[in-house]
Amino acid sequence: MDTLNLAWLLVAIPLVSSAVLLLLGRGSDAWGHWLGVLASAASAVLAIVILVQLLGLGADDRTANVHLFDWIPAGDLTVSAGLLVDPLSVTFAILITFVGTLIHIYAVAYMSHDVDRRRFFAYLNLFIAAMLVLVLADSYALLFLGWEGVGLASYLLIGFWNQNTEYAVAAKKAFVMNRVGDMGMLVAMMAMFATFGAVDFDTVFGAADGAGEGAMTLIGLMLVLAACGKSAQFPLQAWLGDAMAGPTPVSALIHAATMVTAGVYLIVRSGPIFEQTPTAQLVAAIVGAVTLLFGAIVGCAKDDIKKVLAASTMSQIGYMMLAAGLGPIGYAFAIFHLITHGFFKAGMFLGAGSVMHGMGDEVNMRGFGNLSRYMKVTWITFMAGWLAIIGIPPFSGFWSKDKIIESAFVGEGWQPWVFGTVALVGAGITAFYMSRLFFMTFHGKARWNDGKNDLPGPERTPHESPALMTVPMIVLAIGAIGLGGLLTIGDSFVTWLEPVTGHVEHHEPVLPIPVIMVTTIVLVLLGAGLAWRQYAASAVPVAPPTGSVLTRAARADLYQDAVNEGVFMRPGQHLTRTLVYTDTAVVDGAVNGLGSGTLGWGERLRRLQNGFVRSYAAVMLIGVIGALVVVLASRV
Amino acid sequence: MPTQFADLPWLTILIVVPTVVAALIWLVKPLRRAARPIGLATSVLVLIGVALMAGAFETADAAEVQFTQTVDWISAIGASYAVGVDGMGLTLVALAALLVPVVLIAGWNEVTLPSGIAADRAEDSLAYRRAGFVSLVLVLESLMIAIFAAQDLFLFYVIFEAMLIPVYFLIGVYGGPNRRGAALKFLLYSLAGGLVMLAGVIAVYFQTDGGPGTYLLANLGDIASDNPTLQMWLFLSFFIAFAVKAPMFPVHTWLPDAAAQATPGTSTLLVGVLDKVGTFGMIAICLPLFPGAAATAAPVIIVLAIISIIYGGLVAIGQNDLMRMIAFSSVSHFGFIVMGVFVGTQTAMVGAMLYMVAHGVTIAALFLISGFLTQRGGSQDMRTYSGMQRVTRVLAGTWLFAGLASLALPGLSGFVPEYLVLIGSFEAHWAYGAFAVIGVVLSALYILLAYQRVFTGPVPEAGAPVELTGEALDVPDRAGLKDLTGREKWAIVPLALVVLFLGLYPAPVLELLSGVADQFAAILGSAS
Amino acid sequence: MSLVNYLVLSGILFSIGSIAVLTRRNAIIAFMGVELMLNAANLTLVTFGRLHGDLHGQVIAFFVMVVAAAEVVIGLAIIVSIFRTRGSASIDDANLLKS
Amino acid sequence: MNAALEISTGEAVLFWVLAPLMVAGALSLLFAKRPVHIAVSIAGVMIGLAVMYIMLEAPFLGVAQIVVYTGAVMMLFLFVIMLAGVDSSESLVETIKGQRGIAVVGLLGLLILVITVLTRASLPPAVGLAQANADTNPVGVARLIFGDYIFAFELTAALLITAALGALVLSHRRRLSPKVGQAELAEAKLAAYGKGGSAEGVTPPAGPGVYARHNSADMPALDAAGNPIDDSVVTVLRVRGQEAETADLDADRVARIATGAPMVPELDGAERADRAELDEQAETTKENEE
Repeated sequence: MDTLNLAWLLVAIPLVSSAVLLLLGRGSDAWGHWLGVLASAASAVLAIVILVQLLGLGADDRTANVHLFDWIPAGDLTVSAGLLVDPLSVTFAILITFVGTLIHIYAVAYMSHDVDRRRFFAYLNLFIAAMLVLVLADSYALLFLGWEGVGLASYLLIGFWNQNTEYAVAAKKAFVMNRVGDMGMLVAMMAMFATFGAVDFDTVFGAADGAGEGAMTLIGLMLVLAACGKSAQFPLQAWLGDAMAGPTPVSALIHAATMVTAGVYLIVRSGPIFEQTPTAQLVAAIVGAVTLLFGAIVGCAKDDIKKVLAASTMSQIGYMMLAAGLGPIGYAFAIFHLITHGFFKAGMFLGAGSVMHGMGDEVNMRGFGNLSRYMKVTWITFMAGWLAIIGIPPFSGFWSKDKIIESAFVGEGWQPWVFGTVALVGAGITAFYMSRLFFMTFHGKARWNDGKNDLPGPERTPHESPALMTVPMIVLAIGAIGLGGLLTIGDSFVTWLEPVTGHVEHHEPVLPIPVIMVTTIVLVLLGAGLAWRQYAASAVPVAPPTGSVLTRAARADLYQDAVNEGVFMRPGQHLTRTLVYTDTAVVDGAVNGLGSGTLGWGERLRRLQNGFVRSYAAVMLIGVIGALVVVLASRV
Repeated sequence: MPTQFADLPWLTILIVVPTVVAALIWLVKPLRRAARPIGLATSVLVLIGVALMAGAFETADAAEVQFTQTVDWISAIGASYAVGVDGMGLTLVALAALLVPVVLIAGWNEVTLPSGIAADRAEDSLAYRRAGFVSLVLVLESLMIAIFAAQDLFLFYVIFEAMLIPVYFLIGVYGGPNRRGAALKFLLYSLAGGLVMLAGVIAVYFQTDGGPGTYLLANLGDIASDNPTLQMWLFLSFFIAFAVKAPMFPVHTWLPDAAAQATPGTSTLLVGVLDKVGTFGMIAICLPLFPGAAATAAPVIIVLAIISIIYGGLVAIGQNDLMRMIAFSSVSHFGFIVMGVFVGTQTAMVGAMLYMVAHGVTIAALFLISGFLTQRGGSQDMRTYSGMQRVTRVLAGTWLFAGLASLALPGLSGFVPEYLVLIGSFEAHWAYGAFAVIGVVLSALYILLAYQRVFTGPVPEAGAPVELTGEALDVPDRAGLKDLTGREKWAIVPLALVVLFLGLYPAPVLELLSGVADQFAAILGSAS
Repeated sequence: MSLVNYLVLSGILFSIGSIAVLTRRNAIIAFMGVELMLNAANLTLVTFGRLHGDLHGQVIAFFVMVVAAAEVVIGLAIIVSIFRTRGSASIDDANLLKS
Repeated sequence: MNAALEISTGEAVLFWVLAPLMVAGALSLLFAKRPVHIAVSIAGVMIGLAVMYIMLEAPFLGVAQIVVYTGAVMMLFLFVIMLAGVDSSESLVETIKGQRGIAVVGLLGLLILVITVLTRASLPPAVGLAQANADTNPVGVARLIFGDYIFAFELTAALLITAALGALVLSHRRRLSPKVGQAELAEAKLAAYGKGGSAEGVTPPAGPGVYARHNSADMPALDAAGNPIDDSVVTVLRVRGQEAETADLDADRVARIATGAPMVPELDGAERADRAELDEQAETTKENEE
C-alpha cells in the first residue's frame, strides 16, 4: 500500500503551490498559472495511480486509513489528522483533480487578460487542496477543515473581482450562509462527542447502531443542515445564484462540479448515521425534492445564462439529495449522478464561459442567438452537455438520473409516489429550461448587434475561443457522452462503491421500470419540444416580456432573497443598531454617569474647604461639643 | 535536564532583567537615543530565555508547578515572593514574551511628537518619548511574566494592581486624541475591580491560620468550605475583578475606548496578554480557592458568558471604528473562554486555556495590521476606506489572514480552541453549545463585513467626500497609500507562523495544557 | 461657697478664650485666646487636685505651663515670620490651605 | 482621710472679688480693639489666676504662674505686638459668613455643657491638700516631679530647648543679597538720582516740625507751600493718633513759616527801645530767680 501512504501528497502538492504563489507575489506572475496547472495535474496523476492501485485490490481491502499525525490530542477528545482512502473518496479525488485540472487549463486562457491571474490560480489550488481534504478526511473534524477551506476558497473566488461591491457582497453572502450550515456541522460534532466521545468515522459509525435514535436524529438533521448550506439546498440556497459573480471557471469547478456537491458526499459518507434515523433521511429526501423543483422553476425564468446553469445545478443536486435521502439504494446513484453531472455541468459552464468570451462578457441570453454558426466547438460540446443533462439516452445523464427516478419510486406508503412524481416532473422541466437555454443561445435568429443589423447594444464579433479553452470543453464533452454508459456496464460503478455504501439487493419500484423509463423520456421530449417551439422556431423578444405571476416570481428566485432580508437581515440590522446604541448610552452611560455624579459631589463638598483656619476651628469646636453631648447624653 | 540549568532562578531573572533595562533606558540619558534597539534586544533575550526554560520544562508532569522559588516577603501577613509555572503559566509567559518584541518591532515608529514642540528640541523630546514608550513596555513585560508566574495570592494581587501603572501611561501618554479619558476610564474600572479583590485578599487571610506562607497558593485550598455564603462572597470579590479584566459583559465598556485610543501596540498587549490575566485568575485562583462557590455560580456565569459571545458579536457588527470592532470581537471571544472555564468539562477547560494563547496571537495580528492601515490612512473609521485590497495588497492579505484566524477558520489558530470549548460545553449541557455556536456565524459576519467595507469595492479617488452619518469628511488620497514595509512584514511573520502552528499542529501546546486542565476541571466537577 | 465656683469660672474663661480664637482675626489676639483656654484648663486641674486632695493635678498643670511656654515661643516666632513675609498678622490672609 | 474641708469666708470673699475682675479682663479679648490693651488685661487675668492657685493651696504653682505667664509669656506677647501688631488694630466686623453665628452657638453650647455637667455632677466632698502639703507644697510637688514624673520632666527640658532653637530658626532670616552698607546705599541713591531718579534719600527726609514756641516731635514739618508733611512724624505717634495738627498753630505763623518771613515782626525805634527794656527786665528777673 505504498502509494496509498503517499495520499497526503494529493493535498500537499496543490497546497504548497498555492502557498508559493501567494508568498512569492508579483515575482511569480510570469509562470504562476502554469505552476498552478502543474500542481493540479500532478495530484490528478497521483489520484489515478491510487485508483489503479485500489482497483488492483480485492473489494474488501479497498479501504486504507493513512494516519498522519495527532491533530487535537486534548485529553478526552483526540482527533488525529488521517486520510481515509476508499472507493468513495478516491472517486471524488479523481473528479476533483481531473475536472479541476481541465478547468485550470481552461482558466489559463480565460483569465489571460486579468492582472491577478496568478492570485486566481493560487486560490484555485487552495480550493483543490481543501476539497481533497474534505473528501479524504477520516474524521468529521478534519472533514470540517476541508469543508470550511472550500468555503474560504469559494469566498475568495466569488469575490475575485471585489472592486465591484456587489461581487464582494455576494462573496460575503455565500460565506455567511455557508457558516449557517456549518453551525449544523458543529452541533452535529458536539452531539457526536457527547454520544460517542469521538468524531472520527470509525468510532462514530462503529457505535452508531448502538446509540439512541434521539441523538442520531439530532446529528442527522444537523448534518442535513450543513449539507443544505454547502450544496445550496432549500432553505439555504440563496447564495448560489449570486455566486455566479465569480469568474466562469470558478462557477464551473466550485459551483457546479465539486464544492456544491460536498453536501451529498457528507450525507452518503454519513450513511451509517442516517441508517439509524429515518426522520433525518426523510428530511433529506424532502429537502432534495423541494430544491429539485425550486431550481427547475427558477431556471425556466432566468435570462442570465450563468444563473440558469446555477439554477439547474441546484436542481440537479436536489436529485442527488433526494437519492441520498432514500438511503442505501440511493447512495450509489447519488454519487453516480454527481460524477456525471460534474462532467456535463462543468462542460456547459465552460461552454457558457466560452460564449461570454466571444460575446464580450454578455450573459443575457436574450442578447444571444444563432451562435452555432460562429462557435462550432462550443456549440457541439455544449450540445453534448445539454443532451446529457436532459437525459437522452445514451448520454451519461440518462443513466444516472434514470436510476435516481427509479429508486425514488421504491418503497411503500406515500413516499415513493410523491418523490417519484417530483423526480419525473423535474426531469420534464429540466428538459424544458435547458433546451430553452440551448436554443436561445445557439439557435433562432441572432439578437445581437453585428454592426450590419440595427439591433441595440454594443457591436459583437462572436468568435471561437482558443484551443486552451476548447480542449477542456471537448474532453468534458466526451465524458458527458460516454461516462454514464461506461460506468453502468455491469453496474461496475455501484459495485465499486459497495465497500462504502454497502450492498443492496435490487428493490422493485412501485411502477414497472420500463414504464418509468418511457414516461421519463416522453416528458423530456415534451419539454424539449416545447422549448423548441417557443425559443427556436419562433422569435425571442429581446426585452423580457412581463410574463405570468409565476414567471416574475421565478425571476426573483421565488422571492427567497426578499424572505431572507425580511426575516433575518433587517431585524438583524435593527438589533445591532439598537445594541450599539444601548452599549454606548445605557451600559457605558451608567458608568460615565457614575463618574460625573462623583465629580459633581466633589465640587459641592469642595466649597466647605474655604481655607480660613478660623472656620475650621469653628467646625472643630462644634464637633467637640457635639461629641461631648453625645457621650454625656449616653451617660445619663 | 541538566540540574544546574534548571536550578537557575529562571523566572526571577526573566522578571528582573526587563525592568532593570527599562530603568537604565529611562535614567541614563545617552542610552535614550538607542532605546528602541536596546529594548528590542532585551525582549528578544527574554524570549530566548523563555524558550530555554520551556526546553527545560518537564512536559510529563506539566500539571506540577515547576521552576519554583519561594522567599519570605512580608512574614507579618504571611506574604511571600513565590514564583513558578505550570503548563498554563508557561504558555502564557511564552505568549507575553513573544508579543513584546513583535509590538516593539511593529511600533518602531509608532511614537511620534505631539504638536507644538520647538524644532530645536524636537529630536531630544522624540528620543525622550520613545525611550519612555520602550521602558514602559519593558516594565509591563516584567509584570506580565511575574503575574503568570506568581504562586502567592498577595504577590498576585500586588502585581495585578501594579500592572495598571504602565498601561495607564501607555494609553494616556501615547494614545489618540481622546486618550486621557480612555486611560482614566481604564484605570478607574480596574481599580474598582482591584479594590473588591483586595477585600477578598484580606478576608482570605482571616480564613486561614496565618503565619508565614499563608498566602502561598499551594497552602490555600478550598477557603471557608464550611461556610458557603462566605465562600460565595469571597469568590465574587475575586471574580468581579477578573470579570472586569477579562472583560465580560456588562463590565466591558472600558475596552472599546481604550483600544480605540491606545496605540495599536498598546492595544495588542492590553487585549492580547493583560486581559488574559482575568481568565487566568478565574482558573488559577477562583476555582481552587472557592470550588463550591464556583460550582454554584457557574450557571449564571455561563449565561453571562453566552451573552458576551452574542452581544459582543452583534455590537461588533454595528461598529464603524475598526479598533472598536476588534475590541468588541474580543468581548465575544472572552465569552468563549469564560464559558470554557466554568462548564467544568476537561475538554472545554483545555479549550479555554488554548483559547487564551490563540486569541492573544490572533488579536495581536489584527490590532497591529489594522494599526498599519489606520496610521497610513489617518483614520480609524471604516467608512473612510474602500477598495484597499487593490492598493495595499499585502496588508489586505495579512488582515484577512488574521481575520480568518479570528473567525475560527479550521487550520488557523482560532479553530481548535473554539471547537474544544463548544464540544466541551455541549457535553456539559446541550443548551450551552447550542447558543454559543451562534457566535460562529456572528464572527464570520463582523470580520467579513469589515473586510468588505475597508478592502473591497472601488478605490475612492482623492478628495472625494464620503457621506458619514451626520458629518461628511474628505477622504485623503487613498490610492496613494503604501503597502507594508519590510519591517512591518517581519513583525507579522512570527505571528503568522504561530497562527498556522496553533491551527495545524497544536499538539505540543495541548500536551502542556491538558494535564493542568484535567486538574482544574476535576475541581469544578467534584465540587458540583 | 464650694469649689464648684472655681470650675464654673474656668468654664467661663475657657469659653471666652475659644470664642476669641474663633472671632478675632488678629493672630496675636487669637493666640492669647488659646493661652486663656490653657489657663482655664489649669485652673480646673488645680481645683480638682484640691478637691481630691492630691498633688498630681498641680504637677500636670505645671507641665501644661511649661509646654504652653514652649508653644508660645514657637507660635509667636511663626507669627513674626508670617508678619515679615506677608506684612500682616491677620489669620484670614494666611489661607493657603485653600487650593 | 480627714473631714471635708470647709472654705474660709476670706477665700470666698477673695474669690468673689477676683472672679468678676478676671472675667471682665478676659472679655477684653472679645471686645477690645487694641492688642496692647488686651495683652495687659490678660496679664491681669493671669495674676488673678496666680492668686487663685495660692488660694487653692498651690503656692508653688501660683508663683510659677506669675513668673511664667505674667512675667515671661505676656511680656513676650507685648514685645511681639510692638514688633508686629501695633497698627494691626482690626475692625470687629466679621468677614467670614456665619462665623459669628457659629461662635455664638459654640459659646452657648460650651456654657450650657459646663453648667449642666457641674450641676448634675455629684462631686465627692472636698478633701483639701493639708495632708499632701504636710511638708510644704513645693516639696510635695517636687517629690512628684522628680519622682513619678521625672521622665516627663526631662522631656519637657528637651522640649524647651527645641522650642528655643525653633524660635531662633523661625525668626532668623537668611540674607539673600549681599549686605548693603551705608557706603553702597549712598552710592546707589546718588546713582539713581544721577539717572534722573527722584531726589528721595539724597536729601534727608523731613524731621518733625520743631518751631520756636512749639518744640514737640508730634508736630509735622511744613513744606514750602505750608502744607504739613505727615511722614515727618514718627509712625508710632501717628498710629496712636497722638499726632498734632498744624491747626494747633495760629494761621499767621503758618503763613510766616510758609513764606520764610521772620517770626518776629520788624519794629520801629520806640518799640525797639521798650522792647529792649522788657528784655532787660526779663534778664534781671531771671537772675533774681537764680
